Amino acid sequence: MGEHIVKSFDEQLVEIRAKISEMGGLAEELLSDSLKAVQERNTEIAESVIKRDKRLDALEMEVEELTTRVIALRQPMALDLRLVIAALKISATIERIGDLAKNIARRALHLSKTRTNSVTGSIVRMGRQVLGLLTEVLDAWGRRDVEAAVAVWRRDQEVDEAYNSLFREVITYMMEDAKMISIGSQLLFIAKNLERIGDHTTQVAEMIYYVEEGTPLGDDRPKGEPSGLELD
Amino acid sequence: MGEHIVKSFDEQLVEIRAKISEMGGLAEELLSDSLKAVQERNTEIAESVIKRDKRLDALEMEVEELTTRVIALRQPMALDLRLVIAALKISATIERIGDLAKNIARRALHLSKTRTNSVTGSIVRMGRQVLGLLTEVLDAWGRRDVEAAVAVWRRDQEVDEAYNSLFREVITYMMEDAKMISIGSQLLFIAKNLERIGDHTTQVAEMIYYVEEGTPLGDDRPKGEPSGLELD
Amino acid sequence: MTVTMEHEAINRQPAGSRDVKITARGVNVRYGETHAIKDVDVDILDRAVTSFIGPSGCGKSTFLRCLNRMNDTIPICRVTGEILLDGEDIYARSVDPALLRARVGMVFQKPNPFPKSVYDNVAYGPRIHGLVAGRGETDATVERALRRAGLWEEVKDRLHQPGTGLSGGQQQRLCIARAIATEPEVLLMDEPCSALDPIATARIEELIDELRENYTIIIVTHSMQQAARVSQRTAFFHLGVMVEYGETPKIFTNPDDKRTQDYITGRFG
Amino acid sequence: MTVTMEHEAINRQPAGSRDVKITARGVNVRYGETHAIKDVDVDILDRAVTSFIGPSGCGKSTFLRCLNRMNDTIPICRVTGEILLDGEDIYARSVDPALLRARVGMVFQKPNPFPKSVYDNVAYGPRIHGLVAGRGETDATVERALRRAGLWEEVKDRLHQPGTGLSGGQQQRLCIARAIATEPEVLLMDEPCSALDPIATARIEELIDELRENYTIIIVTHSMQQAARVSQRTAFFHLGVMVEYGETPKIFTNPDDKRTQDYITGRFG
Amino acid sequence: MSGTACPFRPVTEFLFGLNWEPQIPIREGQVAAEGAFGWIPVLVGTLVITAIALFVAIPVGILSAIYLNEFASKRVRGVAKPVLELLAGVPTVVYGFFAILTVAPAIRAAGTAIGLDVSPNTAMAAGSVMGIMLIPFISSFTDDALNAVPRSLRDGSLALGATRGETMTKVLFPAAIPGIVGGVLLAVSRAIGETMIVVMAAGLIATLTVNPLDSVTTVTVQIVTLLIGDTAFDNPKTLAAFALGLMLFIVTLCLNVLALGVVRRYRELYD
Amino acid sequence: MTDAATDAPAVDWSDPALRRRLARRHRGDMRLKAVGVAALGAACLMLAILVASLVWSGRHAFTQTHVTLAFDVSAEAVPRDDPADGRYRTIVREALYAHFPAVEGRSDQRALADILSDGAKWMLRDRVVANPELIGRTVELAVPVSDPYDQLAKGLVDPEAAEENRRLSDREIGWFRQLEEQGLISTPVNWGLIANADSRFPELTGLRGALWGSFYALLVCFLISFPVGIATGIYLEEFAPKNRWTDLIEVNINNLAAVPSVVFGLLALAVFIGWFGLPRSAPLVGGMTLALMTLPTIIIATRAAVKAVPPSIRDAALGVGASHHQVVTGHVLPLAMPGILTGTIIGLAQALGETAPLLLIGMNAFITQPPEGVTDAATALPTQIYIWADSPERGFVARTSAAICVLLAFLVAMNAVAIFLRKRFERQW
Ligand SMILES: Nc1ncnc2c1ncn2[C@@H]1O[C@H](COP(=O)(O)OP(=O)(O)OP(=O)(O)O)[C@@H](O)[C@H]1O
Ligand SMILES: Nc1ncnc2c1ncn2[C@@H]1O[C@H](COP(=O)(O)OP(=O)(O)OP(=O)(O)O)[C@@H](O)[C@H]1O
Ligand SMILES: [Mg+2]
Ligand SMILES: [Mg+2]
Ligand SMILES: O=P([O-])([O-])[O-]
Repeated sequence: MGEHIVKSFDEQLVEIRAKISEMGGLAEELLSDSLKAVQERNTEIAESVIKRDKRLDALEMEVEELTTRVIALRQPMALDLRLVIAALKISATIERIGDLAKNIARRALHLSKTRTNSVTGSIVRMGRQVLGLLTEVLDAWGRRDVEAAVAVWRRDQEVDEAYNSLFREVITYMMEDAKMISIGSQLLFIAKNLERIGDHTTQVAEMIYYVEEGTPLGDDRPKGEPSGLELD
Repeated sequence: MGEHIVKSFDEQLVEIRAKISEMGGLAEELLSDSLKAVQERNTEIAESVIKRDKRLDALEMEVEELTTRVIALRQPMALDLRLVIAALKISATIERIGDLAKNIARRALHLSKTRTNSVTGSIVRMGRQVLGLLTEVLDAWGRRDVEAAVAVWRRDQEVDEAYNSLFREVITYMMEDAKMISIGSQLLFIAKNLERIGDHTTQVAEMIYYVEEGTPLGDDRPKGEPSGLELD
Repeated sequence: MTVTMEHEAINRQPAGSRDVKITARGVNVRYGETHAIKDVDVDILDRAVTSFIGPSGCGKSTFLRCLNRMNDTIPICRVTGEILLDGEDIYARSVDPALLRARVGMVFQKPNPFPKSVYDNVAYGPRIHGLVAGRGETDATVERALRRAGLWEEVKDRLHQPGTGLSGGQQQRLCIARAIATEPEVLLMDEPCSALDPIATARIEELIDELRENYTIIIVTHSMQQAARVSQRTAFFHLGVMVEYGETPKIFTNPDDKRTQDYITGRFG
Repeated sequence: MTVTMEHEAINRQPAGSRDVKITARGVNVRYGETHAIKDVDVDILDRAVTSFIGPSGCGKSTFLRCLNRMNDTIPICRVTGEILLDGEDIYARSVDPALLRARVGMVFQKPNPFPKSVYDNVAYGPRIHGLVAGRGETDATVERALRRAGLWEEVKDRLHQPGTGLSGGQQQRLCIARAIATEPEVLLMDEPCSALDPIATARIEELIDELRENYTIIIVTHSMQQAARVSQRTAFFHLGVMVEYGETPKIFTNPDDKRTQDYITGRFG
Repeated sequence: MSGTACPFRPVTEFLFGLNWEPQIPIREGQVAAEGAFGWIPVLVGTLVITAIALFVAIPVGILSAIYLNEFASKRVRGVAKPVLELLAGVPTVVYGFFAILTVAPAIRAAGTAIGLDVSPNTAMAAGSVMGIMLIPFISSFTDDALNAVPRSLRDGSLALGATRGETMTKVLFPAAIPGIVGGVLLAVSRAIGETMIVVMAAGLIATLTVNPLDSVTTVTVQIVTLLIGDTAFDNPKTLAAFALGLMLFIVTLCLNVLALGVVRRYRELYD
Repeated sequence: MTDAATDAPAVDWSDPALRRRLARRHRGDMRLKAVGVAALGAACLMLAILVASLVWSGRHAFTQTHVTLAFDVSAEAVPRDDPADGRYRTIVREALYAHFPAVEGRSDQRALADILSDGAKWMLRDRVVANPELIGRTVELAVPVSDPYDQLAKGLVDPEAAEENRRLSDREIGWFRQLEEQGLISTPVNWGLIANADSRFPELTGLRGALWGSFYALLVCFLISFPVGIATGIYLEEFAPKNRWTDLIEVNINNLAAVPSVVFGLLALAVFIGWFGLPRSAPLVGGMTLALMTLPTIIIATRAAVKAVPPSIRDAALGVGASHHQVVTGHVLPLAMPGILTGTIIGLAQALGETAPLLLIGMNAFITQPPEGVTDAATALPTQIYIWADSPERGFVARTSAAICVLLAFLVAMNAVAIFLRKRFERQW
């Protein structure tokens, strides 16, 4: 795509892209840190995640303001317009991802009082999986790489499956030991949050596709039946 | 606010507002029905909710398309621009509310195999509360009533509190009877979903404020510490 | 074929139908050496607004002026290819430019009311074509045209004062009324708002939007925003070639051709 | 006090400072009976682009032309109130309009190069003000001005062909170069793009954006979009009153005054 | 001044007197043939010739201008315009000689052919030649007036399906009329003030008639004939001449002021 | 905004009535065009006739019939010490008689002598004075014949007409034929028309004096009107305050342009000659009078040209800080100059053709010497034409036409220059 005759317009678009990437990077950090917090039962890390989420909210506000301004002052058309709209939605999504990571961190705080257990492992594994997706989708955004985005969009299915098995695991685990119930419930929510994050990454993927191709990516995404309802 | 010299522009803006209201109305239905499904262990209702959510997703696409078109073809400024941006975000939010309602309905399907229990009552009560908020915020949108919106925004706190107590109730309930664990977990998620819906209503309220006042409604919302973490 | 038959033929038209009104095939226009329009094919929809956009000198006006044969008044201008109005070639020898122009009205960049009264301005067309007989009929025609042009309320008390005394925006609407008065089927507008301020412009755009119900409107404009606002279809011209033609929203949100994209997003040269 | 002293005085200015460059207080302009500008107070920021918008006839041009005393050339025009450039009243008896206009350059709606060569167009100002001595110096000045105006590459091979031979957009940039050549501190532009097509317009807007670093720029425009694109500050005029003045993004996303809101959102009358 | 009483006749006689016989006392005190100085017949003669001139010039001038302005091809215009300018540049003395050399004999021949008796220096000859002289004058004024009408009006009319003729007669010409009227008025004042043609082709005897075939005299003729040759400034001939000159000046002045006023106001219409 | 458009009956363009009307409209067009052509044709025809009749009747003046005789310049007839004072009259007559030994008697000889122009003896004298060696030899010289014989040679005298209403008797015609048979008659180009000054004898008259007179008059006219005109025009257009005084002046100037030329003559007569006591018939006075008439033309041309300079240029210059006089001298004047020059030339062309005022100030005197300066009495081209047109001799008719052709030649030249200037510099803004 060539440059605009008016460079400052390019600059603003670049700034938007950059802010989105920044948000993405931060979200990745938060997620991986929150996972570490869960794994190592580490309260400081958890605390820091919770604090840093503020920054993410601030960034979202900035992007929103920036996009509004670009629309008001530049009357973007076609490609540019799609980019701006997408930025608006992606920023909201990433902000959500941040919230979810924060929420995981919170729950990590409480887990910290307990000692680790078998489930933790599989949770972290699922977490890594989600984190991987997130990283990929953000790279795709940076590289404006539609294929990569679509790939991520398809692979979210795996996350759903992982979630289901994890769900079953946690339930049985709680049944085995009634004292584990409250902890288990925390773990359940953590798993749920990770599943949500997976969903959100797909939304980002869809947006990338929309920006570059100009048409929405069909709604026929392969979904694993979510939130494990298939027992007894 | 006076009319535009170009009426077709007014018509488009009115159409956007209308679509949002339609989405809102539908979301309300879905929520209340899903609650009914939970209360009466009624599978048909649950099924219908799950089906109707599709319509909501479709509506969101429509709003997104409509707003993009208005921005591209009308270059809205000031008030009009804010309305369009807000519509874009609100539609996404309401779509989420729909998803959550659908999710409740799903879980209701599974509960249906079980007989009702004490907890159900308090869940439905919380549901009604959230539903009330949703209705109010949508009225506020229709009436462009900033005060009402702000009121809703404040009252979300109550929902958080209700959620916490409910959380505690479910946990104890599960502890009493290990066979209830899987059902309990479903109930937990339902409660969590309701809490999320509450959050989303506040987002709608914030948007209403933004459209009319032009400034974002500060981030200093009174929050009840969410997702009951205060037990062990 | 005799002239009369010819014209009965032209008048055969699916009234009120929403289909193609004007068809151009392989149209080329040359001004002496300059090749201003190159092989343009286009189908203009009936009862819709079609806008022509493009950098200046790309041939928008030239092509527009082919559609009512205004180019005939420029000696060095040569038009080839065929242009069909309701399926009849308007460049056929049997077609009389005078009648054609009564059926294909035109509004110009600069408001150009005649230095006559508002009334006489509007009555001019119907009178020369003998569409009105007698005072009463003329009055009715004039009022109808002025109402359609949304000017009646503003001028009904000053019908017999000079049209040149009106404000720029009113003058332009008067010119539109004048063009409407001969009951044309098509209205050509060459940058009708470029001499007006935003408010007057908005008025005209509103008017165009209403006229759409009864007329096929083609508007040349330099303002992409305006094209986006008023038209259902948009054609993008570049160096005399019609690069892209399609639904306006499509053109402005997701054009197919790179040049179009570059132009509307302001990435050129 | 003698003129020279006066001008030393005027030239005292906080170089490179980002603060107020022009201050207007209680400015009123009358053309005979018509009261074109009513009690306008405004502070124009240094090294920023300020745009004046408003319906036509609201007094934008009139006020702009007060800032370099171009209104002196209209006999019936009377200006009251005070206008300070770097704190000096430009309507003081001791201020020579010619010198003032060298310091407050102006670009007009229609490109108006002199019927001379490109070179002589640009060299004209420096020559009459004796800012250049000798060929070499002139060449340097001309090149610098043309470069700043982003025209050098396009015309460096045809410096001695007539400036009127350039395209509309180039002509307008030539006029900007001509204005720049006298090293003014302020540039006034009265609808500099209204005669140009979107591409040429974008070029000029880009140029304005670059010039901002070195000049205080005030631009009158009919296109709100343009005002939004190029300016940091925007003033909205209505019926000779300056209704609102503030940060451009603020004006276009959330204006304070209802009239402003109505105007920029296209709700008027 | 020397004893004659002539300079002190009542002004009324000059203004309303019906005969003009400015013979001069040959010698001091020869009261016999004392000139009569009533300018009416002279004025009438002037008007007759002017009328004839306009009768020739207005239609030809305006029509040719219309043709050149709307219908003529570039080449025709390229030829015709210089021709008209040439016609305009021809000195009046030439027209005068043309009148006596060619036109007067022709008219005379024609007259006798159809059994009319035409006086040798008939008003017809002077008038029609003066008309020829005024053709380019009027046509160029008409052309200017038509060109002053903005081109956009022409387009506007054509775009409504008017033919070129209709555009001309219904839009352009009406819009140009004020300018044309101004031109005609100037032409009139010029015809009245025109000297050489009449001096050479019109008569010297002031007869009170409106018959274009008779010989009439004009103000300018009288001025010239009275003043040619060395004449002292105090004799009645000279004074009568100056009186005529004054009247001539006043009349033409009024016409000019009127004409210029019309033209100016009309110009402002489109500027 | 608009009311519910009460739908109109769609027009049926194929309605035969409409078609007929259309045909009628086109016929109307053709008619208008036809009359236009006719009018234009008429105008051109007039010019054609005018030029044709003048050239036709003038053609004879461009040649002059000469008879070549051998003159015996004997030493006793012409004293060597003072050749100018010789008895050339007899020499010339003798030369002619030599060819007609048969003619006897004083009266017949006098009649015979009338064949030769009066100028013949002067020509011979000038020749001899120019080189005295000729004295004592016989000189071959072609001398003009007198007007009647010139007419005869050019076939304007009809020998069949009744003798009494001919200017030449059969006998005289016989003599002339005799000379022709002897091959002594020739009709070379008549350079005298340009070279000679005025004279009572058609065969001798020329325009020399008139040309010089017109030249001096135009010179004076130009020197006065050009600078004053431009200065006034510029002042009025650029510097004069817009008040009722300047309005008044403006109106006056515009009227001056349309005041009859004869009135200017009266003015000049009263003021220049009556009060200032300047010499009558002098090119100086003529020039001043013409200047009065040219001035408004130049002023108006100047103002028009200055007005035509687009205000945008003015703004541009002011915008970069040019002072008012810099704008005028640096931009307005240069751009206006072509227009001003065109106007001036046209003004001078008019002045060259002006007659009436010159008549009134007496530039129609009979003067046989070209003027030496602007104060000498002189005629001008147009007045010369007027004089000749009044002269009775047949020969003057051709001479007048010829003079007119010369005048027209000058005018065409000047207008051509003006048109060229206009074409060359006309600029579209
Ligand atoms: N009357 C004419 N004679 C010669 N060439 C012409 C004439 N009119 C237009 N052209 C040429 O034809 C080409 C197209 O002109 P046209 O006016 O159609 O462009 P346009 O798109 O309307 O430009 P703008 O947007 O500035 O009106 C240009 O190159 C122009 O130079
Ligand atoms: N030279 C003048 N003489 C008299 N009145 C004038 C003159 N110039 C402007 N005016 C009046 O002053 C008012 C303001 O004119 P001005 O040109 O400043 O408005 P504007 O905002 O520039 O309009 P536009 O946007 O059309 O240029 C108008 O009412 C106009 O009629
Ligand atoms: Mg055009
Ligand atoms: Mg202006
Ligand atoms: O915001 P959500 O996590 O409920 O999608």
